[in-house]
Amino acid sequence: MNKTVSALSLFAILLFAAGCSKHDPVIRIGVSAPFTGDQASVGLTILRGTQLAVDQANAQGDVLPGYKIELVQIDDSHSPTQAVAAAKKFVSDPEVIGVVGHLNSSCTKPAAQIYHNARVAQITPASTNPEISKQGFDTFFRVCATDDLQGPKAAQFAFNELGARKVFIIDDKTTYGKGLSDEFAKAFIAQGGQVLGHQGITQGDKDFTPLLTKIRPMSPDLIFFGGLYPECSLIIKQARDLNIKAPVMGGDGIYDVTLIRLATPSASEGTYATMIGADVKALPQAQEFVKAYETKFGDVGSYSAYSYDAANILIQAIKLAGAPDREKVIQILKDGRTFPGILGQTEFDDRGDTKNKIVSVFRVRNGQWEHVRTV
Amino acid sequence: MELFVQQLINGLTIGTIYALIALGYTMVYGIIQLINFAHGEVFMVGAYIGLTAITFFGFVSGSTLPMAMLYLAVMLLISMAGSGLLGIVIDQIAYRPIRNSPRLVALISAIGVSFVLQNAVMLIYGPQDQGVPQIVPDIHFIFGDVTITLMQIMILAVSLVLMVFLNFLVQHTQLGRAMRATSQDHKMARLVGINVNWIISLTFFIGSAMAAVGGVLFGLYYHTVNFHDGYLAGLKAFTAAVLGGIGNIPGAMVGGVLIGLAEGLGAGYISSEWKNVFAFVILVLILLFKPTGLFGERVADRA
Amino acid sequence: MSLLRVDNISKSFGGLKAIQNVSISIRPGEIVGLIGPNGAGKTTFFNCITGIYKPDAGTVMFGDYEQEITGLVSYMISWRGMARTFQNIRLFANMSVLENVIVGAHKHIRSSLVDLLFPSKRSYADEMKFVRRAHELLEFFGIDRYANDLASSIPYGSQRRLELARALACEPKLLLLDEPAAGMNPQEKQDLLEHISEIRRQGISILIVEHDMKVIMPLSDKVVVLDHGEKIAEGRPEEIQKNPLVIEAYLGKQ
Amino acid sequence: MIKKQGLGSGVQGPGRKYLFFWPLAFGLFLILPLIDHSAYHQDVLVTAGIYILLALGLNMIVGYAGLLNLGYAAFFGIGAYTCAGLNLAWHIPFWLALPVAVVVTGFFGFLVGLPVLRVKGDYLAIVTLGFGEIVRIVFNNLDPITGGPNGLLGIEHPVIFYPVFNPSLIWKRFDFGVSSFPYYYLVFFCVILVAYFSLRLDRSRIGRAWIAVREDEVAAGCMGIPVPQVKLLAFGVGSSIAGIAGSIFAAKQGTITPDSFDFILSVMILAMVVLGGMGSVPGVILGGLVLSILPELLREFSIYRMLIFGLVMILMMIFRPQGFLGNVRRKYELTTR
Repeated sequence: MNKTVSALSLFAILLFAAGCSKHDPVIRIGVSAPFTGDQASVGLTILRGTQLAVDQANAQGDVLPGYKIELVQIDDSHSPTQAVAAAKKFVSDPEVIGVVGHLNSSCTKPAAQIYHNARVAQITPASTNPEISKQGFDTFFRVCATDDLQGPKAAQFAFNELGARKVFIIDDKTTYGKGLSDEFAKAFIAQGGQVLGHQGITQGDKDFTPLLTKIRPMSPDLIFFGGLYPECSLIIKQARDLNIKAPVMGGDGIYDVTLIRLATPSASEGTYATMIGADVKALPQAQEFVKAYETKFGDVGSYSAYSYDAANILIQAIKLAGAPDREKVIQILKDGRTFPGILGQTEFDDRGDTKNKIVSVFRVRNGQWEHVRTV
Repeated sequence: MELFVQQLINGLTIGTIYALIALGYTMVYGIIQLINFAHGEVFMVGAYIGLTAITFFGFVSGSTLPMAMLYLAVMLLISMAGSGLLGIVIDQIAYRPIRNSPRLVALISAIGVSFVLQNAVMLIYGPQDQGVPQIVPDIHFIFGDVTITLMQIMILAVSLVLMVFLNFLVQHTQLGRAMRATSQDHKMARLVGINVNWIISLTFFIGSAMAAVGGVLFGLYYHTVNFHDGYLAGLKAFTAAVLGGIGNIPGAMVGGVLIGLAEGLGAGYISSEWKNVFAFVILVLILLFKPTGLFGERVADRA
Repeated sequence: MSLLRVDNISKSFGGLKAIQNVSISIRPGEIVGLIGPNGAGKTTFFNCITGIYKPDAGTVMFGDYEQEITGLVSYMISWRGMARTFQNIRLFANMSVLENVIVGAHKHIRSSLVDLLFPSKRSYADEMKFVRRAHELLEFFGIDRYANDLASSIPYGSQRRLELARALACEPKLLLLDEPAAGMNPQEKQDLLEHISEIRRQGISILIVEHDMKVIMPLSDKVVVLDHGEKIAEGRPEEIQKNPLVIEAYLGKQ
Repeated sequence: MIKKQGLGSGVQGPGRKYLFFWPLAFGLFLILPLIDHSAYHQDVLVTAGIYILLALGLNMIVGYAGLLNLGYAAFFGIGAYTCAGLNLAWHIPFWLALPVAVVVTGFFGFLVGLPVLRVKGDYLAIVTLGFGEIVRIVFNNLDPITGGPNGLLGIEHPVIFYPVFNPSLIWKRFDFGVSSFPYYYLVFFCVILVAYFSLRLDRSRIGRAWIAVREDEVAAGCMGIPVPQVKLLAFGVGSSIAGIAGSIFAAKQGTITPDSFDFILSVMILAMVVLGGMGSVPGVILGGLVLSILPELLREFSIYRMLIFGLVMILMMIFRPQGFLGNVRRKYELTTR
């Protein structure tokens, strides 16, 4: 039985050892998103975007005299409990100056409270639920558009440009997917369009033929999908297999080159997606980013660009602050300064949302995402 | 009316894939009364092995039909062999040492194996969805409003052939008799000279190989594979095995098709949000009112 | 007026007719022996009376007002004062010997969930009363020294006696013993005879299934013989030993 | 080594020798937050406390009564959603919502127990698994009531009033808020209470009835134990403990979403009970503590976390099926057959 007593004391030591950290001068940036589990494929694009930004900053010499930037990564496996635990771990480490964090709105929302209480700047590259910035936390910033911006713009484009009058809406029952498609529905009906139906699917599911078979006789002009590219590519392919001709439109969650590969170029021809900011491909730094990302990690993911920008904004703010001082960084982010980035000029309003209200629409033409116009 | 037929086809296609996986559950349960929780993961690994096989041979998509058939055959054989071996390895490492422990111990070990497999594949292949190249040419046969793709026909054909072969193997061959004997009573089987351990390994091999075929077809049909697919498909396939009567091979085949149809028609006519609920509701209902399933036999426990 | 009256009870499993219209009656304080070759249906008969099987036909009357208990669930029958032992010992292997006996008294101890957090004097007194009662029973059967050992770890003979002690803890009116002497050495059998006659002196009637004539004959007031599921004889032990039908059933035709 | 005791002397293995250990652990954890002020450690320990509560609850169902429940996270969810729903709909404070949540989860425990009585062993595990998945999908799809995927937001934190005696008596209001410190003691107190309740159960008439049913249902029936009622009671009491844990989780978290109550959590809690030592209260507490802290320690190599966890489960089942502090009763059952 004395084995048990020794095992217990071992755990006690390990627990405390994990707590304290090394003490040479370093600036830490935290990054947290789902790195394991079913959403790992999307979560890891955030890790890699931030990693690229940090590596490039360190390569160009010290951000601040004598300080290198270190990335601290914590997996929140899209669970609010673990996101709160990760936030508390970040804030309890004095060297962590800012956090690029959380993918799911359901994680970002409770974590934002922790960052606010501890006065640590947090920039989310992906949580688009409008409620989060309404909590009045001055430490919360967001580089991605909110659903209530992207949804209406997409509806406007669908109604006017595509001339769609009857649309069927599908969402993936996530905070992001549902929020986006609800906003789209509201705006589309406001413009006089007709929503034939609004059905949810389960994330991680593969077979949507029953739902699409039900949609076909309704012959919608357009199918709008609120969700991420894995499910969207399946919907597109299966719709074409059931020879449903209606084009598919989605939000920034489906704007990803993998969508075309998975759904096959022929099936995904004519798919539309809205995206924040001007056409990324046109900006020169974007080309370098894409090249650097692909050499290091492979295909650019849905939130690689966003997290890259979020990390760079944090790094620039730290440079401007002149010292690893959390409060200074928050003030710099808050005082309406514009930060150049591959998404265009990012500026935060008083609630922390990006003023970058331009939304561009992209279309798949012979195997490539092609910029159509800004809305 | 065409709508109903189309939903039938959708349900049948996914149903046969569930059936192929369900066979593995039924055979393993029949032999050692173990619910092989990791069987869903073996199905997923089968899909990945098939995918690796094609990329290894550098397949060019869109080629002629006979070439496609050749590639498909190669893909199936390799993944059947690979998953089959994996099945045996899992049994030897995780189940054999605790063969005589209560089933709760084996169940926990099986859950551990499924975690290991899931995360191992994620670490090797990376977490994002893997695209599966289009081997079977993308031809649609349209009858009025009803369309059926060549891939769907391939799935039905391959599964049917395999199921008939398996039924023949189990019912009419010397090996099949040994398997059925072992499932009745290990001690007696040993007495009449059957190498029980070899039979158990063989059952794991065949069950895993069947699941691998399901995995390959699943990958080709949906064009994507993800390390997390095994969990849900595994649960549905287990429901199918229980519906048919756990331990009963024809039962697993029928059960798989029924679950596929229930999902297809349920999602089509009721609502796709509740799609996964239908399978679980059926599972709970069968176990409560007819635990032996449609074809299972009553296991009386004597005082 | 009989304590237990069973009227042509029958039970079959699929085609096999285990027992066919068997009737037995036991008066309070009487010991009845039930004998018959292997597979005669003795255990099935036991299981039908104690509610483990539901009889296909026939009725079972039990208790002072002869209430009908046919087909009742086993714990309800036990509540009415019928306790039993099993042919192949079914003790609670991973509980201590003492706990096995206390479980027998489950019906009598008055303690509920609330008593766990706020123990009332009543429940504590009850618990202590039945712990003492259990120790008495263990001492009666001479196995009190094993009180804290695991039931599965004590010798075979003691396990048989523990089953008896556990059954008695239910404070039964009728005790059903399924081959209590199986696997016992002569000395243990002798102790068993004394124990059973002592139990009868406490006013508990007993129905014993047993093969060993040296145990059945001295004890039983009445002996019933089953063969192929039918009752072929009933009467005083001496008559039964000479009854040609019984001899033929056991030894086959001369 | 086994001493003779009076009341309900259960078989105690060598564990008795380490009796001094538990008051020491109690004292250590009592003063821990006072010495180690790191919010992260406290938060990990509060989450560990919630998991220990769940493990103690599941231990009654699986450890005592031997009813393998693979859908326990659903009861955790029902407790959380009940407490949150009451709070959001009628502003019922935490201290009132908690008992109601306990009763509601207990009721659902009975409800689930009813049909499940007819099913044994593996089938019972799979029926409860099916039930767990159904409940999670209901949480996810019943938007008007459960808020769908967004879950329920803005749940009020518990509030306590304590008397202060500067000149006159006034009641000061203390809001638990977000910091883990007050929750630490709330969870600590609940764990002690439930552990005491469990230990008393183990020695009581009901506890013995559960173990008897686990050992041999038919024999238990013949000994006058009402087997169906006893099983239902195990499900009811076990689930109501999840009601306590669910309420604390909802109040601390402020927002709850369906994906916190999935199958992985049910497996986690079952692993805590089994790896800790089924039927042994100290074992289950240790199992809960270790399996909550282990993922945190493995946080650094986060991608390998679940892989290692899977391996630990396999190895434990092969080399030490009765768990860390295996109850000596279980050791005989699990190893020798």
